[in-house]
Amino acid sequence: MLCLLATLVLFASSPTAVSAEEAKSPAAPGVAASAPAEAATTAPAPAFTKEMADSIANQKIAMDTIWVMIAAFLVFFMNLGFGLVESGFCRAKNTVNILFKNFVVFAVSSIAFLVLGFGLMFGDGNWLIGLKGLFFATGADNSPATGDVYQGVYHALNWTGVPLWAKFFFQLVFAGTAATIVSGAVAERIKFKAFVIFTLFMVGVIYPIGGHLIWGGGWLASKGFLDFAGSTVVHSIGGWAALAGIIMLGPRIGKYGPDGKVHAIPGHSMTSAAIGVFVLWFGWFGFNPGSTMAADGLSIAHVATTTNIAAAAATLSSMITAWMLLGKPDLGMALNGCLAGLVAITAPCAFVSVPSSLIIGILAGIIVVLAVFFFDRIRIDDPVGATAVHLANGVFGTIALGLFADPTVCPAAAAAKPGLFLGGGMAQLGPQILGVALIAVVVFALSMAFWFVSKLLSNGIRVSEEEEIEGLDYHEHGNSAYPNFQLVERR
Amino acid sequence: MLCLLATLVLFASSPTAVSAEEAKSPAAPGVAASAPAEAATTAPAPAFTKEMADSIANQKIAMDTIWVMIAAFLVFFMNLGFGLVESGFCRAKNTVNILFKNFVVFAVSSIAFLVLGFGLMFGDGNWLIGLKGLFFATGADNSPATGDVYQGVYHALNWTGVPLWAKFFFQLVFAGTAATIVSGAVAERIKFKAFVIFTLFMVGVIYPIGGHLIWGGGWLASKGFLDFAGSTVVHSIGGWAALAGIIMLGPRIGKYGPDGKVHAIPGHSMTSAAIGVFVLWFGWFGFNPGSTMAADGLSIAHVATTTNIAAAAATLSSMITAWMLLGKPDLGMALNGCLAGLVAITAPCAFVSVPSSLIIGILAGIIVVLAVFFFDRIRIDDPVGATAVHLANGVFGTIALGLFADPTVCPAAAAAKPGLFLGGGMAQLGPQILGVALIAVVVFALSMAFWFVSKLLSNGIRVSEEEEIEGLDYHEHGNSAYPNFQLVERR
Amino acid sequence: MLCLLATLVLFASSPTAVSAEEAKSPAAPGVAASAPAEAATTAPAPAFTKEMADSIANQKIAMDTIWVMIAAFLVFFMNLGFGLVESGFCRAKNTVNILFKNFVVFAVSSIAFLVLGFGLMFGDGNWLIGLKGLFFATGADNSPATGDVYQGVYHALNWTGVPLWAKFFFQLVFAGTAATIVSGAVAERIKFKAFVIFTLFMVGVIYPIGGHLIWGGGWLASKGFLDFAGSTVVHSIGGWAALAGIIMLGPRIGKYGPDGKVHAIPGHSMTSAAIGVFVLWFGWFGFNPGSTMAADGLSIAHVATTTNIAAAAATLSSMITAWMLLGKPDLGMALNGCLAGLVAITAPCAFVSVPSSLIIGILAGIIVVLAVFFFDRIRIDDPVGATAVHLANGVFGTIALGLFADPTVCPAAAAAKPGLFLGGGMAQLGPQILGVALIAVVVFALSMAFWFVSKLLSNGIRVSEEEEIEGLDYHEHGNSAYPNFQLVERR
Amino acid sequence: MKKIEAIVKPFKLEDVKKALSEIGITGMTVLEVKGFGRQKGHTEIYRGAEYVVDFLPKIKVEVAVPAESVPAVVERIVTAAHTGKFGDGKIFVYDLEEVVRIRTGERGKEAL
Amino acid sequence: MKKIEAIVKPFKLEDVKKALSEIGITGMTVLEVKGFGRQKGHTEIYRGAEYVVDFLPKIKVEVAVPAESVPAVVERIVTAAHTGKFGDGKIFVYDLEEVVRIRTGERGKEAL
Amino acid sequence: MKKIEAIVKPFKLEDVKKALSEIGITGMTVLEVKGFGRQKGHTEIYRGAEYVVDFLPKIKVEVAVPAESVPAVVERIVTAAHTGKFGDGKIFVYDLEEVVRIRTGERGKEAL
Ligand SMILES: Nc1ncnc2c1ncn2[C@@H]1O[C@H](COP(=O)(O)OP(=O)(O)O)[C@@H](O)[C@H]1O
Ligand SMILES: Nc1ncnc2c1ncn2[C@@H]1O[C@H](COP(=O)(O)OP(=O)(O)O)[C@@H](O)[C@H]1O
Ligand SMILES: Nc1ncnc2c1ncn2[C@@H]1O[C@H](COP(=O)(O)OP(=O)(O)O)[C@@H](O)[C@H]1O
Repeated sequence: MLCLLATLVLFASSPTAVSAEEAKSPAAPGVAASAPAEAATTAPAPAFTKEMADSIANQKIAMDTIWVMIAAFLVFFMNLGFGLVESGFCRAKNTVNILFKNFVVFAVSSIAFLVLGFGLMFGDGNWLIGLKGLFFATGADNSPATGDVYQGVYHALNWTGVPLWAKFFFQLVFAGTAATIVSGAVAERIKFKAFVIFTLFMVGVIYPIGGHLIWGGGWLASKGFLDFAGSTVVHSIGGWAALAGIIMLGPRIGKYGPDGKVHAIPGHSMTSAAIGVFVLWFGWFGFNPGSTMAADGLSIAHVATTTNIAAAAATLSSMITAWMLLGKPDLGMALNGCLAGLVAITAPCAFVSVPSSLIIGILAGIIVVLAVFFFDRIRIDDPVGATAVHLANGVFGTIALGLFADPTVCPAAAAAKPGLFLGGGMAQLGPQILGVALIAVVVFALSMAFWFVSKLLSNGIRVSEEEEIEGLDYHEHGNSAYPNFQLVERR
Repeated sequence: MLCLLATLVLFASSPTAVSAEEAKSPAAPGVAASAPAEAATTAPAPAFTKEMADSIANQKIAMDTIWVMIAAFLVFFMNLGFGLVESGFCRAKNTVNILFKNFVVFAVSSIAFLVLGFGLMFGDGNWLIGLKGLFFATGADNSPATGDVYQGVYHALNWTGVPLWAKFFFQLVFAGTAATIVSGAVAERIKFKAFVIFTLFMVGVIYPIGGHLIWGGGWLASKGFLDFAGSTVVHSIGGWAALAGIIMLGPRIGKYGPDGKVHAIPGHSMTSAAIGVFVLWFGWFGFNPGSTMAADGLSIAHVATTTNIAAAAATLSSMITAWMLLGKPDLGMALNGCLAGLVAITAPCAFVSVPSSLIIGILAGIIVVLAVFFFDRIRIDDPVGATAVHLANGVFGTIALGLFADPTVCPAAAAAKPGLFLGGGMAQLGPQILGVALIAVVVFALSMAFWFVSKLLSNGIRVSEEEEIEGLDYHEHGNSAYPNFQLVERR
Repeated sequence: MLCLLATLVLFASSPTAVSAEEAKSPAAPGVAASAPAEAATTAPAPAFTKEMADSIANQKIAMDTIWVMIAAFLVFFMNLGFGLVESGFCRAKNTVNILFKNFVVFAVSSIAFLVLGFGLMFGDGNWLIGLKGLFFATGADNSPATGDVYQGVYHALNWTGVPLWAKFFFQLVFAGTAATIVSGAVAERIKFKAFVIFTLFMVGVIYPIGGHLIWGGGWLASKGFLDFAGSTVVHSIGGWAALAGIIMLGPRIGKYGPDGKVHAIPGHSMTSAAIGVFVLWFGWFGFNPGSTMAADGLSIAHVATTTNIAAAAATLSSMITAWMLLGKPDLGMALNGCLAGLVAITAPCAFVSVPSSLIIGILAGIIVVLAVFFFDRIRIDDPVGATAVHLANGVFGTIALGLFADPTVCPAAAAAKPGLFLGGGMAQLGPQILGVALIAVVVFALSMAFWFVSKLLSNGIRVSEEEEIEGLDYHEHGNSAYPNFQLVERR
Repeated sequence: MKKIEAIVKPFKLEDVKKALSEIGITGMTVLEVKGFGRQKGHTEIYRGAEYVVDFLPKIKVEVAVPAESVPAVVERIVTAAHTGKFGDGKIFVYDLEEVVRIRTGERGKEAL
Repeated sequence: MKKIEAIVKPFKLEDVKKALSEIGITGMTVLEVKGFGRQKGHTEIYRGAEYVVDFLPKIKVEVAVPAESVPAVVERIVTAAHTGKFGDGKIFVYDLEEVVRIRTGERGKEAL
Repeated sequence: MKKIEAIVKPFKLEDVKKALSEIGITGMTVLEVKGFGRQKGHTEIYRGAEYVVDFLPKIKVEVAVPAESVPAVVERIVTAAHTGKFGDGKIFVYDLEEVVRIRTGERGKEAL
């Protein structure tokens, strides 16, 4: 400990040592180079200085980076959550297929985002797309320098003082999440290959465009649209793409009777589904608080609390709503409800007070139940409720930011204008509505176009009736998930 | 990196900038306001000062906060662990019910602790309960200020320099844990609604009272009673409440023969149970080391090690004990054994040496096996062993602190007096025994009272015989956990 | 926040306070004691100094420690991943046995590494083993002091500024991983007791010897052999031990037809296997980035990215390779592929560029598929593919470091010499090949010797034919994993 | 009385049940079985190795009926379960000597 | 010889087994089945949609016995499996032409 | 026609199937069952308590054959399923009145 203390006293005495560090670091900013030289005149003792000085200088970067990376790891872990929610909500005969999709979606995302997506989303460019540093995240960059000191082609991320690879990795896990949302919605009938190719397009093109508009310095960013952690960027984008996929695929065999009756097709494991939601809730503590992209203690604590309260409130409100409508508390609905609360609080988490998060959560839980009923009524067959959760509540959460925003709740909230209910009128709500609408149009159109072209160019994107009945596991993979169990499958 | 270095040199030159930050932060302490002004006279260069100074000033708070929050996330994740241990140890026909209970218990806890529990536990008050800042954690508070600088109504938490919401969130996940312990003990026969209401009472009243006595500045705190991470506060309180529940509910149908014979009722998935215990062990690294509530490296490393060694030792000692008594190594018992070791080391983890933790672990593993046998003999039907694990070992661990405490093992240990085996006589052991006894009386009485009143006011707290036989999943939720699997259920 | 700011201004004014802290801390380095005294002359204000100064002085240690500990927790969590991959890939009738093995392996590792392994591996000693501070990690040690200031018997770890127990715990979770690799390879036929005893030997002797050679300051370390996070130290060592075990046990009944035909023996739950791999991928973000053992932001971000890209690339390349060879995408193979990428990047993760990690990942995915076929052809019956994953790719990754190393990619890379493909010739590749060969000989020989002696001294290490057919769960544990499910087991 | 056993493809169960209900059959018992016959099994892949699954999932429907109902029941099942592809299954008819309804103790046709 | 098949409620299996043991029946074979009959199925809820589960879990107990034991066995099963509610199940009796014990090759009553 | 039911040990299924294929039996139906008999059950342990599992996993193989094939089939099964230990299982033979192949509507021996 003492040596660190000494470090602090003596840190400025060894500018050459500092330069050495600068040379070694691939991203050392050259701008402030004179400062240590000036400082060097005051401190006497020479020993241990290089390491100590470096150590202190690195502390903020290091702390920000470990926070961002740990948060990113948690978000990565959400892939497991999605995989389990989706497979749990589908039938045993499609389990391998769904798990495989959820697995490969992150692998494909990693490559697609490295090769193109990151540059398209965060590269300096025009109002719609990034144009510089497009491929392999190899544009000029002197991160972790921030603000005006930042010199590179990824200006949209110059507010966070972490290394470029930390920015890339954190953004990658978000991109993967958007792609994985689609997986559940199109489950139990889409061809494996079609989904893999869609993921490439989603993470390589659709998501980066939507993201550039909002987080990449594009048009919506300039209009004051806010989305702290991605109710729109991640969840609505995923949701619109999912909706397009569902429409192009049509419902599963047996889901809707000829008379229009809705037939439930129960998932094969509520254990999987429940594990999945717990893992997602856990991962969301990386998703939302991590979106500070800095070790900003006050904001992190605030965001984690609003996130949690919204999730808890939505769990209960969805449970109660379903209980009243159906007569019994339905676990599947409460699980969807929990996710709905998390999705809804994702945009406003840093901008609203804890009591507001409670209200947002309660509303999200009600909305998701009604949305599930609604989508079933209009014959949108979504095996896992991805549209009700991510689309409906992605939109709701984005709007809710415009209603409840309060710039004083934590340091990170300063960017917002007061919401409608806090007397801000349309100042913040206006851009939010604009953003919801624009993203809807852009993403839905791009997705429909993709599915349409896919259908034309390939043998169709849906498996045959026989394959669907006998299960995708056998037909797509020649495999079965539970060979030692006696299964009971009738549809 | 260089800009940070410059920061350090120049930090003091911009007191106004600091004041700006102070204005923005909702909890900035006003006390030390003059210091920066004084300092401002020495440093020359003006550039970058505000952000840099803030950044450095925030580092300790930030680091403490991210540690506390990450630890809290790990503890949150224990909900999954409990959900899986409990559902794995119960039958397939009750899986939805148990998962649902474990899910809703944290949602209810979140709301109950926000609305009332936190204030009751940590608000300034009398020897028994908190009286100030009761509702919605909205009392006056200038966290992260600590010690004498702290001005607010939650003095019991003024030793940790993290924001109020970090304190709230960290304490919330502990409260949730106490409530979830009960879930397993009353499984397979309690009405869903009765359990939900109990959870409200548990997290809103029972746990905060017990907690105030110990961690909230109440009577036991003043007597020198110590419990680092909650062997008593969390586990015994949960355990006593569970015991009361079991007594009021009675054993499951078929558990005890008319001749007094104990019939095993095997759980439906050792995979679930084993995942659950791994997740709990993992989460405990947030539970115990996180209870430093500060990024105190030496203590964290020490606590993680004692925690792990106790868990490992208890796993082995329970395995061996059961092996000797039953002739074969029994996984279920070893899983309980692992948890027993974790529960037992929870109170003393920061106060005992690593070798002591080894001994405590070994004893915990033996105790849990004997306790399982004991509770079965006295017809306390606890499907998951919650009483043997959390109650018996919560008590043991609390006492063990009084036996093995060594104030020199790590910085956090300084609060303890030497234990009996380290020549401290009854100095620490005395208060520990006192605490165990008082908590037993208070919590058991409150819980019994609750169950008793519930029974009177409602249609009973236990499902009907038919519902119990056919399963709570169908009767309570109209649902089944594994509809694609051929189940074999005869009881 | 302000109080911290004041801290920074005034930190040097209270040397006595610092000494107090020094006295309290069991490992405070005494060397730099004069520095604060000197510094004390410049700063005026006296208030709050002790805590503030301590706080700042502790920051680097604290940050390094929380990073190392969190990384270690993630690595610990990999035990769950291994448990699920292995049990998922085995039959339902052996599930309890495999889960139990994976559970007990970490418990035994914890004790064995505490009692002997750590000292043997990291204690100062000769070229082959440690000789000082052998037992209970109780050698003299003044960690977190580093470099020349370090005074103690664990010099090989003097480069990381974290407390001794952090070093111990981090190294322990690695040791546990090496042991758990063997578990899967010998599954479904080894006696429980034989495996437990092997684990003791593995973690108490084999792993520490291999580890001392490389990370403990032994012969290979002196030759310039590099292995950042353990492709060789953990994975190859585990792999060679596994290979020896497989050879001594022979294949499972029914695996190879009399005609030499390979019969697939499908695992019982692809859900378990997929969860397992996700958990491992998650845990690997502790394994590789954590091996910085310091909060070195640039290196951490770099290592996390190379790790992830290699995993993603290997997932895809293994999927495609298997698809081309077998006609369908095979989830089991892709899961193995993902792990192969992770194992291969483990040694070079800090030393190679992101594009290189992509290439390494692609190759690893191809290698693992070919290795699975190869081992099956030579009748090495490895139920989970441990040899193809950990041995083949542990070797490949270690060599790949010698091919792709680039000392400029991140601060942590400075230790490497340029690889063959970067114009470094054999400078780094030479030592790598040497290390692979030496470890192969040492570990394989020790393992074979152990199994051989075990066979002689006991009643054999393999269960009887009847036990194997009816399942180890019943025969070894008198237990069944899924008693409520109708199983279908014919082999 | 006769007992009719029909081995049918799993996804045809609902149709068979409906067809039987229409002619007043109010009770039946159903079992999960695996069938082996002309319908070829398939090859599955597991971590690189292939293996043949030659027992295919089928449903066995058991119905006890008065002798005179047999032709109608058989005809109904054939119609409902027919796809024309290998593996549609078989119907077996056995003599049934006695039936007892446990709830009431009724016997013979009364008990059906 | 006769073969007696009893469809009973799952939780009655233990009682039936015990009742049969008491009259010296030492062997039986048991199957998980699903039953459809007068006992109504129930409605389950899944993510907001309802669906009817009309096949209920039942146990089928199969016992091969000498012809003369039939009345006793039937009576025993009726008593043991009776609850008086719909769905108690049925007992079916068939003629059994031959029995072989695989272990010994014994045939007929010897083999039971 | 006759229906032959064989209760065998699970791991003997492959052998039985092979033995029957060799004499031209091309179809059979297989069920997972639990058996109770002379072969003693075993004691399992669960979290410290013991309990007896007395229903053991068995496989039931059902084959419909022309009457004249019965002796050959029985002999084959006995040979293939024999281990000589308790629990090897039993073979039951019933009369089978009618068979219908759903795919074609064929009846009787044609349908086998
Ligand atoms: N001889 C038999 N004995 C018992 N079951 C049979 C027999 N032959 C066929 N089956 C059953 O009927 C099912 C369908 O028979 P299969 O020969 O595949 O097709 P198909 O009936 O269309 O000719 C089989 O899967 C099997 O369950
Ligand atoms: N005609 C039948 N053929 C075969 N099984 C039947 C028949 N009728 C009833 N069963 C079986 O008997 C069970 C009980 O019959 P059910 O009509 O529900 O009640 P109960 O026997 O009390 O009148 C059913 O679930 C079904 O398995
Ligand atoms: N009387 C019976 N009725 C129906 N099944 C029987 C009867 N006796 C035996 N079984 C079946 O045959 C199996 C083997 O019988 P068991 O008495 O254990 O051995 P063994 O046939 O070698 O004497 C039992 O598990 C059971 O499934």
